[in-house]
Amino acid sequence: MTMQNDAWVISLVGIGLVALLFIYVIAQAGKIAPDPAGVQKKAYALRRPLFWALIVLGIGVAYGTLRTFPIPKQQGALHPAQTVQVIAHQWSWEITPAPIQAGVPIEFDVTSADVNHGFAIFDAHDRLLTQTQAMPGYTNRLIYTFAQPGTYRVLCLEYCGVAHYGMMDELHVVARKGDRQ
Amino acid sequence: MKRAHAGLAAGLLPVLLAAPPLQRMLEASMTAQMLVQIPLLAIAGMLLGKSLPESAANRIQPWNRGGATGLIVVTFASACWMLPLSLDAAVVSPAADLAKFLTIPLLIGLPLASSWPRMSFVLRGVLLFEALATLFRMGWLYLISPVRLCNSYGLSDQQRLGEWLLMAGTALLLCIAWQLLWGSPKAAAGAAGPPGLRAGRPA
Amino acid sequence: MSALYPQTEALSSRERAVLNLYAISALAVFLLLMLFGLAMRAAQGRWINISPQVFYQLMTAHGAGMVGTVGLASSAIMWFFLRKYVRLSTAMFVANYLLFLLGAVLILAAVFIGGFGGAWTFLYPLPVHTMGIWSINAAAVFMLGYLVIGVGFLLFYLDAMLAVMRVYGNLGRALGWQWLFGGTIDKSHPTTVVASTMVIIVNTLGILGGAVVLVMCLVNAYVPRFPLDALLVKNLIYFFGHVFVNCSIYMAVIGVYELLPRYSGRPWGVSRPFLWAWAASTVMVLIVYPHHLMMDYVMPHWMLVTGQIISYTSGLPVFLVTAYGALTNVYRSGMRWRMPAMLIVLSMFGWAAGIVPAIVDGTIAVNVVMHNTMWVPGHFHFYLLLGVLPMVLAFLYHVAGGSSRSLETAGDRLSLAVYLIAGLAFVGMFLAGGRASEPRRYAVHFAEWLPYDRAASIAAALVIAAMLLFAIRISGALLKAGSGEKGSGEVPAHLPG
Amino acid sequence: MRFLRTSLASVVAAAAGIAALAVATYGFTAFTTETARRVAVSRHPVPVPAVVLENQAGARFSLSALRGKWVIVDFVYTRCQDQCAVLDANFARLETMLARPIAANRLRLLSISFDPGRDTPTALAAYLARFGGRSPGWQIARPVDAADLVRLERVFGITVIADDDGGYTHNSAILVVDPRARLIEILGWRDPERAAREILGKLEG
Repeated sequence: MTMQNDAWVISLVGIGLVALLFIYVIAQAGKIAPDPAGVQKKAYALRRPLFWALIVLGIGVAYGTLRTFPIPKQQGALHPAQTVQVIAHQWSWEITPAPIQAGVPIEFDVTSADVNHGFAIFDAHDRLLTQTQAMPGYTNRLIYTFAQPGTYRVLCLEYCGVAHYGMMDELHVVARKGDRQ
Repeated sequence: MKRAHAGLAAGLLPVLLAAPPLQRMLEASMTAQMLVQIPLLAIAGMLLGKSLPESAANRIQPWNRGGATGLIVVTFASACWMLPLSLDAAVVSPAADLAKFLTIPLLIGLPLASSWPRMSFVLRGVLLFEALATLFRMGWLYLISPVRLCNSYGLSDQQRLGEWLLMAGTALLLCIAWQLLWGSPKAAAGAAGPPGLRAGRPA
Repeated sequence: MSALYPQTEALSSRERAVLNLYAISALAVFLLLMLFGLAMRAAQGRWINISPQVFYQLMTAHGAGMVGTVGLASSAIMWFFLRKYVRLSTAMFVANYLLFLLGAVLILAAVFIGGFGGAWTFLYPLPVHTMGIWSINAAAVFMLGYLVIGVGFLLFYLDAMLAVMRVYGNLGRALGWQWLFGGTIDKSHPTTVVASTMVIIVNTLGILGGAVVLVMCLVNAYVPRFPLDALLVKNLIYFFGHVFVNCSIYMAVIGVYELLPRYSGRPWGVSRPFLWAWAASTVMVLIVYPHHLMMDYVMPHWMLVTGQIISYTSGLPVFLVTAYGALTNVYRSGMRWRMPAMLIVLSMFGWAAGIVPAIVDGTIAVNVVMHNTMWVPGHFHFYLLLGVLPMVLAFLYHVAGGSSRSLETAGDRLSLAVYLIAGLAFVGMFLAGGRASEPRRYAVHFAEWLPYDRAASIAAALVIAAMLLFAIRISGALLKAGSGEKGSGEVPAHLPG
Repeated sequence: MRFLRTSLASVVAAAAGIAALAVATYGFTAFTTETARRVAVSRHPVPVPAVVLENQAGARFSLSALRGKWVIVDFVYTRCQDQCAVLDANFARLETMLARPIAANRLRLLSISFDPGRDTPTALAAYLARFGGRSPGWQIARPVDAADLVRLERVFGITVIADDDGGYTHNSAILVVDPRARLIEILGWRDPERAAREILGKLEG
C-alpha cells in the first residue's frame, strides 16, 4: 500500500459514510415524526459522543502522523550519506552531483534561482514519492532514501509560468559500492 | 476639554516642538520624527480644530459634506509627508521644516478634526483600514529596504522605525478589534447616524 | 406559502433590480468560467489543441474569476437575509457590485489583453518574472483588479458592520458570545446575524492582508530594488486567499440556515454548540492557512503542526453543527422536496463530503505525496461545485421560483440529477488523478493521465449543460418577476399564494 | 445639488494634492532625496563653487582651476571600511576605463574628503596608494576651510551623519562636473561600467 492509496481509501470510506448518512436521512425525510422535539433531542444527545469520538480519533491520527515528524529538521547537521544540490530555474533543474546512491539517506538542498517551483521525485511508474518547494531566498532540506537503483523523474509541482509542465529532469540512482543488486 | 484650553494647547504644542533642543532631538532620529514629532504636530492641528468657534465650522460645512473634502486633503498631505525626501528636506532645510510645522497641523490635524465627526461609519472604516494597511506596508518596506531611504538617517534607524510601524499597526488593529467586539454600543455605532431601526425584524 | 416567503424578505423594485444584477451576472460568469475549465480539461485530454500560453491564461481567469464570483454570489445571499434583521444600505451593495465589475474588467484585460498568466495566486515573484510573456504592467493591472474588488467587499462589510452594531451594540453580542459560557440563550437570535458577523470580522482581516501584500507586490513590480521575502508573501497570499474563499462558503451557508427550516417545517435556531462552532470557526479560519504551506519545509514547524491540527478541528463545526444540524432538521420532518430543498441537501452533502479529502490532505505525511497533485483541485471542486454552488442555486431557485411552481418541472429535477452525478464524476476524476500522482496545473499531460482528463471533460460538459439550464430558468424567472411589477413600486415580490 | 460645493471643493483639493505630490516627486519620478537630486541636477545643472582644496601632496588648488576639463568627483573619508572602499575600488576601475580622456588631459578624477580634520595629506596619500590611484589623473583632496566643506556638501548633495563609533554614515555617488564647472549628472556608485559608458557618451556628445 502506498500513501496515495491510503489517502484514497480513507477518503472514499469517509465520503461513503457521509453519503450513507445522507441517503438514510433523505429516505426518512418524507415521514413525519409524531414528536419533532424528541427527534431533535435524540439527535443532539447522539452528537456529544460523536464529538468526543471524533476528537479522540483526531488526536490519535495527529499523534500517529506527527510522532516521527514527516519533515526533516532544517537547522543543524543531518548526517546524510550524500548531499545533492538542487537549483530550480524557469524552466530547468540544476542537480549536482548526478549519480545518487540507493539504499542510503540522501539530503536534497533545494532552492530556486527565480520564482517558486516544486521539487518532486517520481518513480519509474510516475508515482510521486516525495516533494518540497523550491523557493528563491530559501533552501529546503529534503531527506529521501531510494529503495531501488534506477532512473527517477523530477517534475515541477509549483506553477512557475508557461513551461511549468515541461520542467522535468532525471535522477540516476545507482547501487552503492559494495552492494550487489 | 474646554475650547479655550484646546486653543491654548494647540498654540503651545508647536512652539514647544519648535524649541531648538526638542526639535533637534526629535529630528535626530527617523523614528522620533515620524512617530513622535509628526503625530504631535497633527494633534496640535486637531486641538486647533476643537478650539475654533462653531460658526466657523458651520461655514465650512457645505464645502465639506460627509467630510469628503477634508479626507482628500488629509490623504494627500499625509502622502506628501510620508515621502522619505520630505523627511530629509525637513532636517536639512529650514524652509521645509517651517512648511512641516505649518502644513501638518493645518492640512492634516485640522481637517481631520473637523471632518471626522461628519464622516459616515463606512468612510471612517475605509480611512482606518487604509491607515492600518499603510502602517504595515511602510513598516515592511523600511525593514526590507537594503538602501537608506533618507540621507539624513542611518539604515539601523530606518529598520527600527520599520519595527515600530509594524508594532503601531498591530496595536491599532487590536484596539479597533477590541472596540468592535466588546466596546460599548454607544461608542461603536453612536455618532455616525440615527439610532438603528429594528424595523422588519420578526417578532 | 407565506411561511416560505415571509413579508420581511419582500424586495422593493430597486432591491429586486440589484439582486437580479448580482444573480444574472454571477450565473453568466459561472457558465463562462466553467467553459474555460472544460477547455482546460479537454486540452489536457488532447481533444482540443490550445497553446500552453492560452491554457495558463484560461487557468488564471478561471481561478481568479471563480473565487471572486463565488464571493459575489454569496454576498448576495448574506445581503438578502441579513437585511431582514438590520438596516443595510442598498447603495453600498450596489457600490460593491460596480467595484467588482471594474475589478473584473481589469483582471480580464490583464489576462486576455496583457497576456498575464501568473495564476490566481500570483505567487511572488512569478508576476514580475514574466519571461517576456506578459508585461509588468499586465501583472500590475491584474493586482489592481484584486485591490478594487477588495475595496468593494470592504464597503459592503463596513456597511453591514455598522448595521449589525446599531441593533446588537457590538460584534461580540451579535456573535452571541455573551451566551458562550452560560446565560439563557435568546432563541430568536438570528443564525444569519451570527454567520454574517463572523464573515464581516474575518474577511475584513483577510482583505487587510490582501491589501498589504498586493500593494507591496505592486511597489516591488516598479521598484525592484525592494526585494520581498518570497515566503512571507506566500504566507500573506494564502492567508488572504484562504480566508476569502472560506468566507464565501460561510456567506452562502446563511441561505441554508434560513431556507431549510422553511421546507422542512422545523425550526433551526441558535444553540450553545452553534454559537461555539461559529466562535471557534472565527479563530480557526484565521490560523489554519499554513496547511497550504506544508511543503515549505523552512516554515516554522509549529506552524505546520498548527495547520494540520486546525485542519482537523475546523472540520468539526461543519460536520457536527451545520451538516448534522441540517440532517437533524430534515429527519422525519415531512420534507417538501422542492428544488431549493433538494439543492440545499445536496450542498450540505457536498460541503461535508468535500471536506474529507481536504482533511486527509491536511495531514503533513499525506501532503508530501498529494500536494499540488490533482487531489487539491479535487477537494476544493468538491465543496465548491457540489457545496457552495448548490447553496447559491438553492437561494436563487427559491427567490426566482416565488409562489408559482414554474421552476419545479421534471426538466429542473433531471438537471439536478445530471449535475449531481456528473459533478461527482468530475471531482472523482480529479481525486483519482491525484491518487495517480497527476500534477495539477500542467498544460500538457502524459498519456497515462488521459483517461482521467477525458472522463472529466465529459462530466464537465454534462455539468455545464445542467448549469446552463439552471441559469436560463433562474434568469428567466427573475426577469419575469421583475417585469411583472413594473410601476408597482414597493409591492412585495412574493405575494402570499 | 446638495453636494455641489463639496464636490467642487473635493475636486480642487484632489487636484492640488496631485499637483503638490507631482512637484515634490519631480513628476512621480523620485521618492527619496537621492533620486530627487539626480533628477534635479540632470534638469538644472548646479555651478560648483571655487573652493580651495589641499591634495594628497599638500598642494593647494582651487576647484576653478579645473575649469575646461571634465571632473568626476566622489566624497569619501579615508577611515571608511565599507562603502568608500567599494566606491573607490570602482573609482580605480573608472580610472582604467577612462584612461584615454585622462591621458588627453580632458578629464580628471577627484575624491574629496569630508573628514578634513583627520584626513591629512599623509592619510590621503596612503589612501590613494591603497587603491592604486595615479596622480594627476586621480587626486584626492580635503577642503581647507570648514565653511567650504558645508558649501561643497550642499552643492553636491552629500549628507554626512556622525556615527556613535567615530565613523560616518553618508550617501555616495559618482558626480560629473562639466568643463563649465557645473555639476550636470549624478550617477550610481555601484556600477562603474555604466558610469564610464555615460561619461564617455557625454565627452563625445
